[in-house]
Amino acid sequence: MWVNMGPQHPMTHGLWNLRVRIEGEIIKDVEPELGFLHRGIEKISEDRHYNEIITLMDRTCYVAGLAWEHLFILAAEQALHITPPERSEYIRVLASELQRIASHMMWYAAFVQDLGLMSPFLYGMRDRDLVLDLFQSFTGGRLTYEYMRVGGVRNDLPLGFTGQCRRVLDWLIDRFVEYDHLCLASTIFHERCDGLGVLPAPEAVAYGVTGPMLRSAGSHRDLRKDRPYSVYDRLQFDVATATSADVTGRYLVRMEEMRQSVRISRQCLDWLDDHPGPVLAAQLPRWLGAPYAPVGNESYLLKRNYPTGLGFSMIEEPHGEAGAYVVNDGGEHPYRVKFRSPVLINVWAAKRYLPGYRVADIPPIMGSVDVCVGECDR
Amino acid sequence: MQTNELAASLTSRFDSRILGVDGFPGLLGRVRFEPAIALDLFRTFRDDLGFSHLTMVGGIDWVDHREVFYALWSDADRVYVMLSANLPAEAPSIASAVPIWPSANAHERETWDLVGIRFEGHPDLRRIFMPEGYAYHPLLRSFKIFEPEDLEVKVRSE
Amino acid sequence: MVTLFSVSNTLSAALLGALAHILPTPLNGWATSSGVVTGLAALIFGAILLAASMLNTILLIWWERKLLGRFMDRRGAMHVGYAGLLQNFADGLKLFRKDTVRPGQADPLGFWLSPTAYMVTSLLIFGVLPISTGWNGGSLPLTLLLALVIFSFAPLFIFLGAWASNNKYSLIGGMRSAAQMIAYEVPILLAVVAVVIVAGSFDLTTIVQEQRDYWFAVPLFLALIVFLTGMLAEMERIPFDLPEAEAELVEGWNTEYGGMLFAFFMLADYLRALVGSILVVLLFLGGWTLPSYVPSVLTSFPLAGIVWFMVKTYIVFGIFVWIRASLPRIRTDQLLKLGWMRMVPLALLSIVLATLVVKAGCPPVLHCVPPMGG
Amino acid sequence: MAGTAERPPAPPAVAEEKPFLWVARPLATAAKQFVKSLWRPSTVVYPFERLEDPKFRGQVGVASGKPIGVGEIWDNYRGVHALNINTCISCNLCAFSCPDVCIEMVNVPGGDPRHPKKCPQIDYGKCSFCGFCSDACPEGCLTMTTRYELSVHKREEMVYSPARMFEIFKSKLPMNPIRLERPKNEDQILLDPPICIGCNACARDCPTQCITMLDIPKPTPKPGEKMAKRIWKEPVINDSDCVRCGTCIAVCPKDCLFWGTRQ
Repeated sequence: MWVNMGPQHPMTHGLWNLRVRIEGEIIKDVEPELGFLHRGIEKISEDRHYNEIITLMDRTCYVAGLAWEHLFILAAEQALHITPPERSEYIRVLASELQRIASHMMWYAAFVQDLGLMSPFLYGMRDRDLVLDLFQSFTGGRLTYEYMRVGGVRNDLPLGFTGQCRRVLDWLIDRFVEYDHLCLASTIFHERCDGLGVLPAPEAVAYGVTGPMLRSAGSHRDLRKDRPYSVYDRLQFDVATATSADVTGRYLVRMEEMRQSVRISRQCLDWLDDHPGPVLAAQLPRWLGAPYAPVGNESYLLKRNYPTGLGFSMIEEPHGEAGAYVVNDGGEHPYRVKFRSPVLINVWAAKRYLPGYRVADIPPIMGSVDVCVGECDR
Repeated sequence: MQTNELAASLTSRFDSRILGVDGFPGLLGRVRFEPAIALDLFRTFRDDLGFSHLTMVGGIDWVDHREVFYALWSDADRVYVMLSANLPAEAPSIASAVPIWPSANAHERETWDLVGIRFEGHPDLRRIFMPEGYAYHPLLRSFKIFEPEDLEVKVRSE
Repeated sequence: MVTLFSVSNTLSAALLGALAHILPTPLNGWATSSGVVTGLAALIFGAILLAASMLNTILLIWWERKLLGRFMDRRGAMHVGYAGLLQNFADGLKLFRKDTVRPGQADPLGFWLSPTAYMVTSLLIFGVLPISTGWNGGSLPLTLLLALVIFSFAPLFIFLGAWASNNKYSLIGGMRSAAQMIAYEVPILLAVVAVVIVAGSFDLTTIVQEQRDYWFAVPLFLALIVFLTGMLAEMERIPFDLPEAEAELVEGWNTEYGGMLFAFFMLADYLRALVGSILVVLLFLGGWTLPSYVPSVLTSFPLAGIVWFMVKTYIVFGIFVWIRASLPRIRTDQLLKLGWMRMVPLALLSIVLATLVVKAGCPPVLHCVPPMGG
Repeated sequence: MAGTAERPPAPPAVAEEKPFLWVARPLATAAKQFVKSLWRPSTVVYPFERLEDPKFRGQVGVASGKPIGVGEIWDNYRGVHALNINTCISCNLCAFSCPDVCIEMVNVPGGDPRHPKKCPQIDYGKCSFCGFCSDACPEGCLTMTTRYELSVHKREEMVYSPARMFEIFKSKLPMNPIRLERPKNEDQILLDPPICIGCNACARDCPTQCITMLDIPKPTPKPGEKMAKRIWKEPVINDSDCVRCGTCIAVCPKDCLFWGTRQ
């Protein structure tokens, strides 16, 4: 019997459809159907200035907007041959790590909701709001930040931010213990999650699965360590891994990642306290400058020869490894922007890790994948 | 491994069918190859050079021709490499990488859907984001984004 | 002594007496005849029961919303009426105004019958539950058995509705409901047997009166645990709400029901929750009685028995809410495993304990909760 | 950037919390939260209380038990725009910088007939609240406020006219305090003298009136050469006043103005 789980279904967390063939309660085959949220972000990007694409990045992944801004900015800066100031790199890393905490909290809230546990959902959302308040204090937005710019970030951190941020981080560290008490310390949680959705490392690599799903299988692959971007090579942190390759393993990895993110954020805050400076590169092409001005007429571009270039960046986004490939043909708009969505690939591997389990196991397993359809469909 | 080493080892194997290995900051390089050797090249990269992970597949419409590119990641060397091949603008097609990397499945379906590059040997080459039977490949330069006014007219006429 | 029946009898007599003043001669004599008075009294009795149980159910929903809100660090309903007391009436009114839609392929008979039957059987139990001394529908020697039997009808109607609504999710939910019944009915009955052994009767009133020396919860703690767990499954509440597991089955067996039909299911669910809590109070927590050392001021006001009974019921339901707020849902196979491999042995053990209690008497140490007396 | 160093040693295994008495810990945690929120749940009862209320101001949540870090940071919010019509110079920069093309310049009273005063009108049905327009505004007259309630009954009401945004300005809502430092770009507007016909269009439309038309010497025509028909004036741009809006480039009939860097 084929059952449509989606596009409007409590399990999906977004608009997508998981077609499941079941016999009794056992899953025999699955078929993800995507595209319900396809907005053509890559196409729209071809008609936009580099800085204007940042507004799209927030909407690409609506729970990890700053991480995607970071991703695109890295690729665009490589394609445009721009070096950002050091301080802005630290701010970006701080923002990305705070975003990782917020995203993982959102995941936690949705995941426990899938297990039928309602109060941790509200705890997770409540505590995520603190991080969003931090975002609001320096970006002005709570969900769509539009903060990073090619060549730096829009503005410096406000006065008193670092102290406030430290207090929030201290508070969050305590909450993580509470989360573990509600889940890991519960026999029912282990009964529900242990040994579910197992995807061993070799198959995970073959299927292209990345992020916490891969690390829960014992792999140490983390782009922040393996191919450090921004200033990650100057920060101390551990790669969170687990060995069980199942839902519990992914839970453990994400919880540990949040703790490591707090650690990274604290180091960034310490550095930012000591090193004031500019946050936007001084030398930018006119149409990228801080006072965001129009080009005027087309002949302008003909009179200036901008360098062409290719930009390729991969970052460790909360859901996995996200990538961007920017082709700059010398115009004010990128010729082509290609994004690699980690969620698309992680969901696609469902054909491998879902069959054999029960219908009741679909929500925890798909919840542990952390599906964000916005970046999946783009 | 350095870019020139990669170029040497590839040229010794494929001669002139490797059109060039360009430097690419942050990456091992950008290998331009002839589409005919795609499958052999993929196999070489996976088995001999250790690029276990296919990260990205995409296409670019350069109007007079199309380009398909692959980004690969080597877990041992911890480095990315980019492969790129030029395909004709009419009926572009290249061998599918699914037998080498199962993860190519979704990437290639997406590339077929958006850029219209056909992957020979793909087990299930259907559209992924656009509805089945959609007339366009939206990422082609010939596809223009509708203005909102156009859309309204279209809806009303239906 | 004021009893429910005497109240309705008085009401009926007063009504008919007033009616007799208006009616012409041959009719007014008939109206005041004892048969008619008793008949109307029975009707009034039923109406009072119905109103009381419905009112309590709606209050229970409010209670759950408020409690759950605090468990989740929010406030719960708070705007309609004082502290949101009227919120559920507003919700009911909204559902009442909605159209009830039957899917085209659904079987009409089963589709309409199932919510009605579910509701009616749940209401039926109130006819045999004693609320306080004298406040019960009828004294049968086997009220406990009767209540449990009616209680376990529900999965049948759930499955009927699920099958009739011709929806895959509903079907899976209905199947799960049927499978779940196998898991919890046996331990529940075994736990009840322990109580019956100690009390020596199947009559709920007698069981409550037998608890004058000690509440059964004290010596039969194991049976209480088994009974509570089984009741959770019987009421289909988290962690055992597998038939309507909203994460994978949308709304389980009542996916296709909307409007007032959904309200029926919802009300009946909470009716069953109320009955479950009442049964726990009756069987294990001394019913409407209080320990004798509490000051007599607390027990001597009118209807004190009912008040304390309701307080106990709501506290027991609060425990159910607490469990809902902190535990995830388990799977069908795990529930079956839990039922047969954990709860049945525990229930059997509690039967052994019960026989020991009967044979040797409850150890005096455990006489910590002396009854109110009377 | 290629990683050449050895992979870092395996981090310590994640400490796993063990269940204690089956479900005792989660029950205790929920009960703890229950007791805590009996006194004061974290909810802000929205339509009756608001985060920007004075009673929440300065109350940086963590310590007070309210898990909201509201207070002074609230002013930074990017909400509905406020427009000071009096200082608006009609430079069009906001409309140019809008990625969603939701800003339209409409006439407002106050200009002369030949050079009408135009102010932005924003369609909030399209607006993405990115703040590029207020970043681009050279006079600081278009700013974003903390107002966030936008629901209306009709789609037309989503369009905020300049007058309506002026009302918001006059209501003195807190405005985004983080102002961009606005470095002058190295690019300037340059003139291609042989093409210029001295038509005065740029000087007439310049929002900051920083262009003056200066006389240039009329050359004496060589015999046989036809004199160009033109006014013998040339624009000179006062660079310190220029806001780089590009209006002059847009209105120039001969495309003789262009962006560039003066060597």
